[in-house]
Amino acid sequence: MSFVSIRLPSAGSEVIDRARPVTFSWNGKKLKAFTGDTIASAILANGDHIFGRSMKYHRPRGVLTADFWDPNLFVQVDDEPNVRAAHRLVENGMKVTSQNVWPSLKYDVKAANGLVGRFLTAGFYYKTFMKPAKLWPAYERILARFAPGGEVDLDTPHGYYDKRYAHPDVVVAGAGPAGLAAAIAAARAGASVMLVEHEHQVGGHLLWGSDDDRAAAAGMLTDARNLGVEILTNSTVTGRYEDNWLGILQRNHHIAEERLIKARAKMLIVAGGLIERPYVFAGNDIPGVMTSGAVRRLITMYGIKPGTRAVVLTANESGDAAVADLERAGVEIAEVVDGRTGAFVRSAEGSGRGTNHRLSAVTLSDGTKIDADLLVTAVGWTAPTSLLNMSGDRPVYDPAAARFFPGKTPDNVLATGGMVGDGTHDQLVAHGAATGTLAAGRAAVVQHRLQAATARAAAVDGPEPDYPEDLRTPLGRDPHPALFRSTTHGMVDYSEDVSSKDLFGAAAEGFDSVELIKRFTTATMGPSQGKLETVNTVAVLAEARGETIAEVGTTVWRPPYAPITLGALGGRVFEPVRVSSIQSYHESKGATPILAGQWIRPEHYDDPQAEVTNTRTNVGITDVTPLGKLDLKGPDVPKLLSLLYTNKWMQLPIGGVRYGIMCAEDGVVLDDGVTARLGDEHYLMTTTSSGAGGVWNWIENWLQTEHPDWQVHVTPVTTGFTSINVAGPNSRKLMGRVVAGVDLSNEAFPYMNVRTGTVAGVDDCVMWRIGFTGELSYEIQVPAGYGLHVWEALLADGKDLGIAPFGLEAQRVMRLEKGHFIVGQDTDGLSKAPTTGMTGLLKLDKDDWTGMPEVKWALEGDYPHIVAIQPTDPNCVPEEACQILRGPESNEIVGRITSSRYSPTLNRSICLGQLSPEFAEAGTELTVLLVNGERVTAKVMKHHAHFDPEGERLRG
Amino acid sequence: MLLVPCPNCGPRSSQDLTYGGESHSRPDPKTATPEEWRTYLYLRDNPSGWLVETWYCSSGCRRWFKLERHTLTGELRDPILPGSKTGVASDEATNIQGGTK
Amino acid sequence: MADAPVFQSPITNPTPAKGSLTLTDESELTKVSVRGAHIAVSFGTCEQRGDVLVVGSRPDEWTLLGPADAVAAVVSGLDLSGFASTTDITHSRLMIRLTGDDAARAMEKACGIDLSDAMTPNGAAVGASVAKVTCDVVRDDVVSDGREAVRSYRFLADRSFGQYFWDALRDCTAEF
Amino acid sequence: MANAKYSAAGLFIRGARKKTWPRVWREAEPKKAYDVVIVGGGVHGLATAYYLASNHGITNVAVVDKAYLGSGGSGRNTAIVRSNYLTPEGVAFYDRSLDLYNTMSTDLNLNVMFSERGHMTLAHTDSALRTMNWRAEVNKLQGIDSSVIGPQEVKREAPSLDVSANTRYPILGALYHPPGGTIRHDAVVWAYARAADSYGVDLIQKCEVLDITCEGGEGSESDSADGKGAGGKVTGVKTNLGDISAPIVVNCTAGWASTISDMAGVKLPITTHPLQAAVTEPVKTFLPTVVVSGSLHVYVSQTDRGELVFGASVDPVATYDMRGTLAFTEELAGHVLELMPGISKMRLLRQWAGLCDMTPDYSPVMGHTQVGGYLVDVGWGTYGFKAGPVSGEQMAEAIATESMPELIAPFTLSRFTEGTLVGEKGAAAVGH
Repeated sequence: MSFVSIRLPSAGSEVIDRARPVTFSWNGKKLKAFTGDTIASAILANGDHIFGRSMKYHRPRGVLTADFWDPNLFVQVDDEPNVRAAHRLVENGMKVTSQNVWPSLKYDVKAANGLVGRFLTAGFYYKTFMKPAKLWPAYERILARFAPGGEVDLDTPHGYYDKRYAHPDVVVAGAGPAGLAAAIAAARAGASVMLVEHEHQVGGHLLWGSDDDRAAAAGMLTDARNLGVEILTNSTVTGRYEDNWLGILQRNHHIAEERLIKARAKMLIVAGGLIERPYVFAGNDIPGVMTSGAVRRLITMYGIKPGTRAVVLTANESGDAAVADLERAGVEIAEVVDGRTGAFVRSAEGSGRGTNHRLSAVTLSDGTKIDADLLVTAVGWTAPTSLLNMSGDRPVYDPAAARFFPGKTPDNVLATGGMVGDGTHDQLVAHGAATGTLAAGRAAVVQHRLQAATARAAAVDGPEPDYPEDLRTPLGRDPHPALFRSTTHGMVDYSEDVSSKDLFGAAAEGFDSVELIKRFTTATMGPSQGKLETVNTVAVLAEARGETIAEVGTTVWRPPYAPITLGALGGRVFEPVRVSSIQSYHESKGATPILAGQWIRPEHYDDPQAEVTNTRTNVGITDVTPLGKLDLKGPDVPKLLSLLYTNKWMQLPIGGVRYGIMCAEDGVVLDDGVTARLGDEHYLMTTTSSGAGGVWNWIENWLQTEHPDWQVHVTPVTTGFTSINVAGPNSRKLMGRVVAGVDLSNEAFPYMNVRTGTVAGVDDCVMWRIGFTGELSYEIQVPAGYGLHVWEALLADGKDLGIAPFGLEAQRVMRLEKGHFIVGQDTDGLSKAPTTGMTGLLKLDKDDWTGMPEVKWALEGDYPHIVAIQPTDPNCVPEEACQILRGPESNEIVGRITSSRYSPTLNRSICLGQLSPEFAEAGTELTVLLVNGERVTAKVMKHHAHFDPEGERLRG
Repeated sequence: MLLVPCPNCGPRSSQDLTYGGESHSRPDPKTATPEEWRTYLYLRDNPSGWLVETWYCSSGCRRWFKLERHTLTGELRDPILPGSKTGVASDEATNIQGGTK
Repeated sequence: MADAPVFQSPITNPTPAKGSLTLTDESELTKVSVRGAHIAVSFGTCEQRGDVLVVGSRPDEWTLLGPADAVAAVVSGLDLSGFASTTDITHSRLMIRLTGDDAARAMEKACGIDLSDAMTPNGAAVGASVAKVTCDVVRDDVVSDGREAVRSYRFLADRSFGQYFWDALRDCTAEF
Repeated sequence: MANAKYSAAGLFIRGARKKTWPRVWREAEPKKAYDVVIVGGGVHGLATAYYLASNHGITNVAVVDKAYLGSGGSGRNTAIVRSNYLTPEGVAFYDRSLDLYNTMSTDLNLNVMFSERGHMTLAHTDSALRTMNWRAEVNKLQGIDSSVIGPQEVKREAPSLDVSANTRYPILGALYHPPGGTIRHDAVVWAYARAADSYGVDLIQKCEVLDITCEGGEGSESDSADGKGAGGKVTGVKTNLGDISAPIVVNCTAGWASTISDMAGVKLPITTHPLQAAVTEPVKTFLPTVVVSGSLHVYVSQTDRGELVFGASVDPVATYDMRGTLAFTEELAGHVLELMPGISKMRLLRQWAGLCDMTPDYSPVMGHTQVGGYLVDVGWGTYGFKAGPVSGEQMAEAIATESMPELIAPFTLSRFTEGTLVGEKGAAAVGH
């Protein structure tokens, strides 16, 4: 039988605007519809009723529930997969195609799977494809072809998504009558309210009810607006997390594709209504079998005639109302089967090929077979308690009402509406209003406490309000027959193609708890998130086990409430980057940038080897601003330094600079750097770039928790100064040209000293003579607002001295020539301080320093040593991380190369490495395994420094 | 996201703070045996229940403070919010508002 | 010798905000961190004293904001008896001001703090994460005679975030 | 094995005769006494039981679980397996695990769907690249197929990745490990359970251990007369289904390892943290390998059903609460889109969390303890699933031989008091 859906005459109840037609394409066909149509109603109006095919058996599928949760209506829209056709509104120019069809919706060769279905029981893949093992990858590729869902277009641009925080008093999830009433009452009581509705219109089931219903919804909407309620339609509360942290997805924002609102709600009201359950029987997934809600929506809201001749199985008012709606739409009612009398539908069958496949006959419980192209079922409800589950609630089954009800929720979550009971319109509204008032009262208490506890908040007026107890009159519960499964087997999970027969089989095999059966059969795991399937799964399992539904229990719904795009979750991307004051210079010179944590730094300007040579020959300057800097003030700074560093600090003179190694409490090297004493009670500490933040927290922890009596003020000033290192034989000459007020002679300003003075007209510059590069060098700390000025002055004044900037890479080469280790590169997560070789700095006679006991014990035993290594072949630069082996024939690891470069100064390769102690003696010959598999020899050097081991240059 | 009651700033989302882990005391580094020191370093009570822990208000007042939290239920002693589950034994709890040092 | 030094802001490209909001680069203003002084401005609040805005930025710690190049003037008159210290952080911190009726709504996009009048009234000072940058936020509404006060926030953050932070705030203003 | 054999022919015959399959394992009642009681019915506990029976003939064994089999980390992980660790001891150990996974389907007659699809760990910084090289070099020395590849090769393996240079986190290269892949985690649980059951091992679900009884020990923190703690020995367990006596009790739990261990008076170097994961709606497959980014704290693979499965690093706050957070999904999505900007319209379907017992050196705690007969196989952090088979095999050997097998000798509890930690932490920020 061929059926063409017909658009009904215009009616006041519809949400479509017939004055505004839209054109879109469906599987290549150009179709017309109206503004306000969903993709599903638009396609139905054009006479098609098959939207796609099921995952496993590729059975043709049509409308089942006609709402967001409909498992059969996933379509591809342009580059977007898995669009819910009964929720997404159709737009001009949309290209809609069906999913899960190969090669086409009409001719689907995979449908052959349906013929062998009896062999492909749930979990069949666990039992086969094992032998021969080497064929499994081939099987796997075939299985993957059956992956359901649409296609991702990898060229999809990452659109503009927005995020926003909110702190409303009350969030109401669901804008049916109870939710609307709750929002209005809460707002009247003075609360700030956010009302969130999944659908495009507020009103819930009023939308497909009577004219009076719709008038009531419109009236409440006006009230809510006038009271300043923030109303978000086409939006979903996707999750309730700790302390009422809510995720709210807004899908219709005007400047963004989607917006994620993160709300810290003082109160959450859950008013999500009820979801209609499908009925399980043979043929329940044939196109033409729908829920009562589906036909009522289609007729009333979209003017769609859903069939020509209908059988209606009704066990409640919704089914009864569907009969009236169908009659109004001109659908012939072939039979009304009243579930309340014990009658039911046994099975259904379809006929027609390809896209014409549709329901043709229904067999009733008494065996009567009736021709029909539409079967409407109204067999009961599921309370979508997801948000309550996320609040810790375990729903409880009530056999008399044949549905689950919420159990206990925390004080800041309240439920109202159909989810908690039944009633007349007025009763639902009254319950909602009482809930809103209660929520507003509780929110006021929370607000009072928050203000009282928060230093910056406005002072609270008066005493804390009384905390309102929940004195609401509960809604009643209408009796309902327990109609879950007929005497035949049918689909339980449409999107996963899991039938009640599969569930019986799985239970018999021992997968007989809710969790195991879910995992074994994949029931409830599909895109509907179990909203339609969970309760039927539980009911069928209960039947299989011969237990009650209450005994079997339910599974917990996990967030999100409805699937949410990665774009919306990722949102507007905040990825902070940090640059020094000299960044504009680096960019103007085309320096190659390198990312180091949040910092962008110049790796090199041109040839890093030339930069090294120029620095060693003339003078170079480099931007070392990211170096961590902490300003320390107070009389107890020396105590603090003694605690944090392994060496001694009580006697550092004013103007002196000292190097220190910092250990964690397990003795592992945490950081290193130099600290200068600028004044009597004033020090400037440096840390590694990456360690800056951590060291600050670490210091605060020690000061606040272990030594609160110490008088020390710590201020991070990392970028308060632009740090410029001036290095090279000509550096003193250059400094002489730009520095005022400081005697730069070696006698007056020797190595490891600090001075404060004026550089290029900039006062308060801190200069210290230190030498990571091993050259005569000055590190200038320039107040950052003048950093670029000093940099440019140095370049200008140093022209005739051969000045050139050098980048991070040249600095790394020079520090390696000099044998300085880098924390985290030459050391690792197990390297205790002795490994650095700086045993002279490990002062075990101090009272305390962090990690001291472990360092002491480490010194008593074996530990790896950092040593300088030179390959025999001067042109061979072993890659960093190359392993060092016990011997030419051995595969046993005795160490590794941690740093390596070609030294332009020495014209040979140089390395640092970690070695087990037996190989760390100077002169030991090593076997190094290169990445290409070659083994080369290398030698352990006497000094860490490959170049100028006596330090004559930097002290000169 | 947990709302952590900073004694200075008031309740803040946990993302705004740094977690310091189980609170434990440090043995005297001069006299500690390896076993005592490594117990301090590595061994933890890790209770499924009430835990005294440290937090650092890293984007607010930059103060370290202690908090008592139930690791299974998420309850805090003396919470600000009525909806946050109330500690079952809050009468014996130390006041988190004064828990800093 | 090069030219006399001119203060260079960390915001190298201060493209104006979109729509009805105003962003101002105030990085050049003097900022001084004061510890242990005797100042009657409590933590979490700020107070205008002459041309200095005194911000109670942390317990026992204040940030003083004053005109450019005026460190000495800003700290003059402070009672620094006992263990107290001052640190010039003018160069360490950027300062940006966001002004306009929708300033709070724009900030909501990047900052999780409750910006309502009850929780963050005019004169409030709060440490917060804004666009993933830790900063001090000071609410300092613009009050002019005969007009309703206009919302205004100052942000102090590490200087090195300069252009990123400006751009992030500017993006938040796009909707208004 | 006593079970009905699984095969394609079996499927066909039963399908044709409309016969159902027999129970996958018996519903066992606890006996009064066993030779060995294993606490925790996940991959580790079940594998231990299976190897005790199959390799050592010890079959008077009970595996008890307070919920259902596989309800903990075994059913919550992202099912990635690999052996490209940083330390030689780690590599040897996980390589044996991979071997066992490779033949598991045929060994245990249940298809665990091991998909050897390759595993890529991306490097976004030069230091990450250095660690990758380090791992590759250690791996190669032990015969593991593992190498560092460049951005273009990365693109070839996973075309959805953005390898252009101007991204915030440019992909500089990757550690590529072809033998790594994914597996159907629940199937592994069921395969071991079914196989152990066929040897007569009792699998007892909804059986919660309330106490471990001991004698002769110096006493627990709360009670010095209870015989727990160092120097004592185990006599059995008390459960909600009654007391069971046993000379050997094995703690194979994750998430509650400390709680169970406290019952024997043995303190562990563990803190418990949630590890979150999430899955998207299915789409046609486009991602052929497992992709991991340590810097961006994310790992992702696509199932044969077309879903993307994501994981991240553990949450910093210690908790036994398994609720997911919104922040996790936000960070995850942001980071995944950094790597694969084209998938912004895919939808996250479900998120969940499992519990991970983290140790200071990111390596497990295994073997005998200071309490006789009380053994641990705990502290697995985020690696437990990968190690399930080899842990079971080695723990079974440790029990049967009353010694520590070489493969797990580095992982003893005593290393924490001796200060001989394992160096896996360096590579383990996000180690999937």
